[in-house]
Parts: sequence; structure tokens; C-alpha cells
Amino acid sequence: MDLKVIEGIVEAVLFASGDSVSLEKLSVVTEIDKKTLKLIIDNMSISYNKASRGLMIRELDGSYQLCTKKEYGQYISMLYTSRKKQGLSQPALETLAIIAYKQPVTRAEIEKIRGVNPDGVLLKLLEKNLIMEAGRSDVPGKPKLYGTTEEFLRSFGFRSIKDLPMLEMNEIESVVAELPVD
Amino acid sequence: MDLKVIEGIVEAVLFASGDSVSLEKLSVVTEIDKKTLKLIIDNMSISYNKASRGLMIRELDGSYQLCTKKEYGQYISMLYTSRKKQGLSQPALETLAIIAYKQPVTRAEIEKIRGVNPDGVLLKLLEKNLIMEAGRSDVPGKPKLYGTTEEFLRSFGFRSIKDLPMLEMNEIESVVAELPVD
Amino acid sequence: MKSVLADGCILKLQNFEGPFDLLFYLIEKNKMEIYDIQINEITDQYMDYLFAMQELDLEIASEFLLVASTLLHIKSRLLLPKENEKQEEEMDPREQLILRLVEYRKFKEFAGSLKNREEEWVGVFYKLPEPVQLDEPEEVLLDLCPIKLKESYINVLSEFKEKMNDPSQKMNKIIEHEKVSLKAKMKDILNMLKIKAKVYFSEVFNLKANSRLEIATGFLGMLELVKLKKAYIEQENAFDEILIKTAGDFTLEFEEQNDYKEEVV
Repeated sequence: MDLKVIEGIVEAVLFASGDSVSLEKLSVVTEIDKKTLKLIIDNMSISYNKASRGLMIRELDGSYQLCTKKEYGQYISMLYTSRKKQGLSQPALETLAIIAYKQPVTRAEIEKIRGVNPDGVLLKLLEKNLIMEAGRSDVPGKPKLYGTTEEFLRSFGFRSIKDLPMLEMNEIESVVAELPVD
Repeated sequence: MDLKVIEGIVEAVLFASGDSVSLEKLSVVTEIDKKTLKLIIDNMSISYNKASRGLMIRELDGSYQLCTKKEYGQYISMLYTSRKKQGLSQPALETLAIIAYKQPVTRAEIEKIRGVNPDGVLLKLLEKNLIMEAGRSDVPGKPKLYGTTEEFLRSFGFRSIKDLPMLEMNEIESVVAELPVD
Repeated sequence: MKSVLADGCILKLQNFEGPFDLLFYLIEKNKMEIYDIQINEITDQYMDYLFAMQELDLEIASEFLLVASTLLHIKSRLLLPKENEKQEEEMDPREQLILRLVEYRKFKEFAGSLKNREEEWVGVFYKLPEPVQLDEPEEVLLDLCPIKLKESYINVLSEFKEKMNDPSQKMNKIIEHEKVSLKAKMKDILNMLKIKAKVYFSEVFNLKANSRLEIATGFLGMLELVKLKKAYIEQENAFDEILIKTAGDFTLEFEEQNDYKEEVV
């Protein structure tokens, strides 16, 4: 099949789906192997960068989704004033940060780090579909585990969890070793 | 404003709207007079004609709407049919759940639990290769027994039947205690 | 040192999210390094804050008190003369606290960057899926996921349980389980014939109390008795009462008659 046609199919399919579509499915639809298709989509993404395009292709955990470019958001908001989303509170952001890094993580672990009961915040994050239950821990009592969702990636502009900036946790120990004596 | 940027805004706004947007509104958003804007959109339509674009701009009674090109429609329906293959109806899923947890199990036992004749659903599950006949029961009439297949494991991402999610203790007490004894 | 109350306009007794939040505020206010906390000062200020909250009748969450006790414990340890250096192996409680603070700070910082990202990406818009018309009849489709499988199972079992708990269903079950056997009915009829030589079919049953199933079984039983020549029946006209008469033989050997053995209607 002509490369141009494949690009056209991908665009049409992503548009119609609205939601994210896995590379797997796109590969089935276009009959192009995943590796090649990924290259084609990456190349499409570059051509979307032109100012004349209002859309972009986002990669979300091995899936792709069409969305509008950030810089044109203000014009869309002009049409839909009511659609403005409310940002997360500081406790919610902190809890989300812990879950993002330590997932899958239990409620108790979150509480330990923040020093505060996280129940209310967890409920809110679940409602907003930013986190999900991710099975149960093996420790006694089999507490629920939490992890982040695709919606989390979408809302915060990550392609996958691997995109999270590294937190250098190991540096802590070396510094603490040299505690001043007062 | 740069012509390219105006094109970008129009595309973004039409995309986000999903519906058709009047020339009037687009003119307000872009701050371009309607006459000029119409020319710009007409020009955009031409550039959408390229095979590499899966979308087109439709003019509908002085409004504009983004939609997929007809020639790519078949690929979009493939997306939905391939989704169809991977999904199961609620009755099928329930029947499959009974078979998975109670296998090997007879048709009569399934009917007893679900309270509905399961023949149609069993046929579908057999067709989809999610279940198979697994010998015959010793009870009078020697009814056929059903069990799950390797395809079942593959579809749900199990390595073996032991991977089935365990029923929680409280679920077991309240529900499984009432299970028919076979 | 100024008390927190005196410092009230700076602190404004703002609602700290948790004890660490407050600790961070105090560390920053005192321009301390997190690895170089002056425990004495921080503990005093932390306690002042709690006292101030108390004076204002604000509820102090238990987590604040927990950290307060940790701080006081560290402070008291530091005040004690360091006589036994042997305790070195035991973890310095100050170290534990600092580790927790440092970890929390990392997440707090990341939360800040999440906030920026959230604002940055809020201007990105998505669209709803296109309504696609499929030729095939619509089915509600579910993804194949283990959790859904389990949920379906629990669901179907719960429904099954409900059905069992429904009293009308229970009655049906009881009736079904009532073993209305041919064998028993035949014995019943013979026993009645022992007492009276002639019995009307209707007498065999109390119509009000007995189910149709039982009547049918009785009818079959009666016919079987006739076949085995244990009884005769007479009926003058169609739909008339059937009269059952004894043949003088009241024995029934089911052991040889395997046909009846387990026959439950």
C-alpha cells in the first residue's frame, strides 16, 4: 500500500475513534507490521508540527490519540467557556505524585509518605479516573494497590510511565550518613 | 495573524467541536472577516485532498465540519469489528465465568446457575474457541462437560487456570456458600 | 524566640496539609537545610504551633501529634549526655525523620511539576468517538479482562443466590425436591385398598393440598397397579369418577421391578 494512504488511514481511524488506539489495532487495520507502522506514525507526528495543522498525535502507553495542539487551546476555549477543567488540589497532586512513582502502591504506603490519611484524596483521584485499583498486595490483609491510568498520562502530558523524571532517591542515604552532630 | 496559524486554529476548533461550526463563529474566534475566512477554508479543503490526509472538511449550510474521507471508511469499520471480535456480550461473559471457575461443568449446571438456556451462548463460545468439550459427566445421561481452552488463557492474559482472580473471603462466604452442590 | 501566636500574622494558622507540610514550612522559614535541621528550634516552633491551634480550639489531627512526639523524642535524646556510643547500631531517629522529610520533599517537588504540566496540557482537546453504524446487530461489548470475568462470576452467583432467597422460588424448589415417586403412590393406593375394597380416584388425593404433579403420579401409579393386576378400575362414562377396586393382592416387590426403583417424576 502507498505510504500516503497508510497515513490517511491512520488519521481517519484515530479521528473516528476519538479515544486512543493501540499500535496493535492500527497494525491490524493497515496490515503494516508494528515496527514499520510506528516509524510511519512518528513521521506523521513530525509533519503535524507545522503551524497550519491544529492537531497533533499523542503517544499514550503504546497507543495513539489525536488531539488539538496546546497553543490553539485558547481559541477552542473561546467557543466552550464552560468546558474549563478545574485543576487538582495540592494534596491530590502530592498523592498522585507518590502513586505515579511508587506504583503499584498501597494506601498505607501513601499515608506513610505524606503523614496524612489519604482516603478522601484517593476517592477523588479514582473519580477523575487518574488512578485505578491495580490488584492486591501480597502482604497480610491483602490491601488494594493503586496505579495510574491512561487518563493520567493524557492529563499530564506523558507518553508512558517511563517518561516520569527520575527522582534520585538513592542520593538520600549518602547525605544522611554525614549528619551533623548538634 | 499568519495564514498558517489561522488554518491551524480552524482545524483545532473543528476537531474539538466534533459537530459543525458556523462560519460566523469561526470568524469570531480567528478575528478574520467571513469572506476571507471562507477563502482560507476553501483552500484548506483542497490541501485535505491529499491521500495522506484521512480527513476532509464538509460544508453544511454555511457551517463546516471535519469528518473522515469516504474511501477510508472501510478501515474504520475494521477497527470496530476487530474490537467486536475481542469483546463478549454480558451473557457470554457470565457463562464463560461459570465455566472458567467451575470447570469441567455440564450445560445443566450452567443453566441452573444462570436460570437461562445457555445453548446459544455455549455455541458462540465454542465458535470463538474460548471453551471446549471436556469429556462427559458420570451422572445419568452422561452429559457433555465444558472447560476453557488455551485461547481463553491467551485472551485474558492468563498463564494457566490458576491465574484466575481469587474470590475474596467475604465474597466466598456470602456467595459461594450458596453454590449448588454437584 | 517569638511564639507562634505572636507570629500569628505570618503563620496565619494556615491549614497545613499534614505534619510534614508544617515542618517544611518551619524549616524554610528558619532558612535551615533539611540535612542540617536544628532540632531544638524546630521542635519548639512545631510545639508552639500545636499550642496555638489548641488555644484557638482547632482540632489537632493525630498525625500532627505523632510527629510532635517524634520531635520531642529526638530532642530529649540530643539533650542526654552521649555516654553509650554502643547504641550506634540503632538508627538515629533524626536520620529516620530526615529520610522521610527528604522523600516527602521529592514528591512535593514532583507534585509541583505535575501542576505545571496540568496547566500546560489543559488546553489540549479531544473529541468523542464517531458514532459508527455497524451492519450487524449491536451487542454490548466488554473487553476481555480478568477482573471483569471475576465480577461477572460473582454477579451471576449473587443473582443465583437471590433467586434462591426468593420465597416463591423456594416453594418451587421444595416441591421439586419432594420426591413424588411412583413407588410411593402405588403403595399408598394399595394401603387404602387394604382398608376399603373400593376407592374413588379422587379419594386418593386431597385435591386442595396436592399438586398436579402428585395427581399425575397417582394416576400413573393406578395404571401400573392395573397392569400388575393388583387392582381393577371402572369408569362408567367419560369424565366420571374412576373407581379403583382391589384384586386381593397387596404385595409389591420393587426389588425385582427395577423400572420403578428410582423413578421420580
